[in-house]
Amino acid sequence: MDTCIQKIRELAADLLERGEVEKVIGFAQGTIPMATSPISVGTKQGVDNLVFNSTCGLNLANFASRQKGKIAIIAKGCDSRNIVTHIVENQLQRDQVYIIGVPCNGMVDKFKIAALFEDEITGFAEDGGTLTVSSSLQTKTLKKQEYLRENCLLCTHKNPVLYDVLAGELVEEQVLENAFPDVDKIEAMDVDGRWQYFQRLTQNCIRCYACRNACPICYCPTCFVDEAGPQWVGKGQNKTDVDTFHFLRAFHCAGRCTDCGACVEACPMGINVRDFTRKLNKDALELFGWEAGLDISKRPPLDAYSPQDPDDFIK
Amino acid sequence: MENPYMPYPVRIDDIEIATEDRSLKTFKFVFLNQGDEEKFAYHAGQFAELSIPGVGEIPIGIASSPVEKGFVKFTVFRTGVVTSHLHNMKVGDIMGLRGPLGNWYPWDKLENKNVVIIGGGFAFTTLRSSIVYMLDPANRSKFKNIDVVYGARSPGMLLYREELFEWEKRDDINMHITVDGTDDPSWKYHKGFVPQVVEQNAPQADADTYAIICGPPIMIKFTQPSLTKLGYKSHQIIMSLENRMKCGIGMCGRCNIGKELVCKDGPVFTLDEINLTPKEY
Amino acid sequence: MKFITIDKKDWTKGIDNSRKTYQLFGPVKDEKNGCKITKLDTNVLPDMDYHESVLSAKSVLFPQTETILTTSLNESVEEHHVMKRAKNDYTPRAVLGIRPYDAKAIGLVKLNFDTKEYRDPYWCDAYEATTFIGLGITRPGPFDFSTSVGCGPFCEEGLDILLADLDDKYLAKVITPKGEAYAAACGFDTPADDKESQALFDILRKEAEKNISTSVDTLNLKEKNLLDLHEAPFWDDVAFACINCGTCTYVCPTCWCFDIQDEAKLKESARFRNWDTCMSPLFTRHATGHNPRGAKVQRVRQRFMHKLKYFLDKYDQGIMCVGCGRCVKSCPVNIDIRQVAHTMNTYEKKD
Amino acid sequence: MGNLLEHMGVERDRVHFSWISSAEATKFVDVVKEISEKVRALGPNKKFVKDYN
Repeated sequence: MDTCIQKIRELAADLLERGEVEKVIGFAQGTIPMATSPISVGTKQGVDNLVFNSTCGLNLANFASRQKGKIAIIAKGCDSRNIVTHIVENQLQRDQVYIIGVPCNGMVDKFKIAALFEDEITGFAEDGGTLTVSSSLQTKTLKKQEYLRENCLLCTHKNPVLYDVLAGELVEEQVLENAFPDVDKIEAMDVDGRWQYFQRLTQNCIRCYACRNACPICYCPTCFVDEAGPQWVGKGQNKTDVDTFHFLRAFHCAGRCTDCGACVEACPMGINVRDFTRKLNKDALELFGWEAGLDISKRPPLDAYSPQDPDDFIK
Repeated sequence: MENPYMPYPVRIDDIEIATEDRSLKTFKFVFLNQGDEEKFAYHAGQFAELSIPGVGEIPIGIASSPVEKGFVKFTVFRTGVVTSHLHNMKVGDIMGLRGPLGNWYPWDKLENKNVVIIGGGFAFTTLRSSIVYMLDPANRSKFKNIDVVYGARSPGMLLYREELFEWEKRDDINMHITVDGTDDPSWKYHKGFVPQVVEQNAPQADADTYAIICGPPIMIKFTQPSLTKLGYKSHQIIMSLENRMKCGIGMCGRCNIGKELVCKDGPVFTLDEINLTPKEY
Repeated sequence: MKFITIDKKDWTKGIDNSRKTYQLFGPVKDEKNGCKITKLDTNVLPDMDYHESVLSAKSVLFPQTETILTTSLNESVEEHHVMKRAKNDYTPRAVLGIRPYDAKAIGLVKLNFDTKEYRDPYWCDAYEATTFIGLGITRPGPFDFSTSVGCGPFCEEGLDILLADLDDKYLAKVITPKGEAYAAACGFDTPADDKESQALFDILRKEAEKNISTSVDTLNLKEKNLLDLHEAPFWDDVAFACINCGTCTYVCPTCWCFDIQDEAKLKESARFRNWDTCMSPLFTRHATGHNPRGAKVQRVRQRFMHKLKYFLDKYDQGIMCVGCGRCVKSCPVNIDIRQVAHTMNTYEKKD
Repeated sequence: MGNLLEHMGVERDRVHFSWISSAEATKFVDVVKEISEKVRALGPNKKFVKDYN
């Protein structure tokens, strides 16, 4: 068995046995290929359900707050950054959570893989950097690196930034020449081209709010789209309302998004929801030198004022 | 009803402030089109959707009584978007009325029975409808003793005060009006919460006595034990529930308690029936 | 009932013939994500070879957003503030290539919209205007468990025509008069032998059913006590992973719940209905703030209890699921109705 | 905010930020004039405008 999974189970069993934590939150193997499911394990026997692989694409920080008692949580780089964000935003106390860090080699893009097959995928296995994927018609051997999610390809924080213990060896972080090629591509379009791009992006949206609900920083008790008095956004499929939802949600993520990709992972319609937040991440980095979720002692840029803040947009 | 989503057009004929804090108003509607009033034939205990175009709809118990002709009345608490809008409307404004919806108190079953009516706060509306119905000269003889326990926070929060005090004077109905508390030295009725007043004043149950309860969930919850103490069996306790509703015709799926839909199979259930369903109200 | 064969060379022409009298709906490949079942533009043919569609065909009768009433708020016009039925189009329409489970689902949804007390005119009028031309599934996907819920890859329930793909031609079983009318509008009239054709359909059905590898347990659900299931301890575990999105309900061909909303712009207003989801806390929240299903576990329980118990008890027409497997596949956290059904089906209350 | 709106395809000149004291009447007038001209040059906005029926 994968040594990382072995280690996770050992650590979880030990924590539960010693009573250090009440629950361990991690991933369980799903019932279908390329699926995993967040799980809360409260007994030593239950730890055998814990797994970690390239399909653990959701962000567990989302499940960390609002739990009773002390919990342990399996955290890859992005999960740990969102735990940091939760601590900075007072959603979680540092001593409420025991972080089992898992250095991460990226999660696979299920849509990219599905697109290779004419029929549905019936089997998925991975061994190091090699994926074996099959459908009833064919079996393919793939290089994992070529089928990573877009955000994983651009990830510079594969290792957890905050942890109590590690369940694997730290991995080498990549240094990118350009961290935002996707944003550049959109920026290169003219104004109507950009508008059309975003119009197409959201045309399949069914407003199930999986993106919002999978997002670890979308924890508002009442989201602006759900508010009834006053009602800010219409609830139907009118395109303006759909776009207003995506656009305003993105704003609420400014300087907070860690580009964990959970929104994209959760979207049943295959919408690259990140296209909205990526621009904000780029601005946060360029204007404020800020990447979210790296340090529990720093306030996010939109939460703090500094005389050095850029102000050339004010005339 | 051809299109059950289509409201009858109505005109606001009168608006009365119902409580001293002005949070409740009673709206009197008349139908714009001839014949709609007949189509809107209702029983005491039913509700309707008050429908304001461009704003929304709200399910409200019908406060007028089937024996009152020429208009329908609703008493509305100001709380959400639609009710706030309604509170700002004027006499003469046109809106919609969709119904009647839901079931009603089981008037056939209640014939030749003693009836105890228990209400709290602003849920007294369909109970007012029921009392007016039972006291109607054509109907009074169908029922044996009628007892009413009605409580509100303070004297000024009692709905239909004038009618209450008139009923108080009659000898064919026993009124037990109560308020949670009052500084008014001239207050000559009960003080205390509804469950207590029920326990002390409602008649002991026999096979011929039924209780109808309508009130906030918390009052319903605490009144049940009082009735049980007085010997009421669960089939003798009739309750009117409320849940969030939209369609009012059993289709939109939100108001269910188990497999029962409060809007269509209810809102009136016996405690017997409710005991078979999850308590999701 | 009769059988006809349709040479695939004649398919396009026949379909185009029918456009004169029918609006067509059908599967259209999406650049990103499987297929959508949607209205076909006049130059678009249905993609009959699709293997999945994230969304079901329910939107043909029950659009995600549908205007039901319109009103003028302009006090200078006659009948201002009087609500009128929206002018929706109910001219004949045909859905091509609908999956048998999606057609069966429409029959289940009908139980909700066409009742003895009330008839939902929007859904029912659309239903009456629609002809359903299904395509048997010769290679069911890995998530298909339709045979275990009284459906199957060649189930005819709810269909007007059932097609079987025989490579160079379709064999069509024309089941209803609506189906006959549609075939006539296309000009498809090459008769096939009844007995032989039925035998072929039976073979295809059996072969296809053999490929269905997964099932759902429902056998004991009927006799289980509703309150015992409701109060069972397993719901917390079922619900833990749920993120309360509406995916499962929106992709489900049988989920019919909806919301009604009003909107106004200048002096015109409209009342809409939108798909709603029992997964949202707003679904049941009272204006007072009180919420009978305020906790996630209560909402997850509601969804499965509705599908697997309330519906079963209320209508005695099986469970409210046709085994398409869409929710299993689309759920972001892989909550699997087959597992939940199994848990419910085998639950024994401990005293 | 301006950046993301622009990124999404809403013209930059439709959104303006300005810091004007209540005492700076002339600045206010100048800014409003400038904005009006710029927006007029762009013509009526059709993006994010709800249209139904």
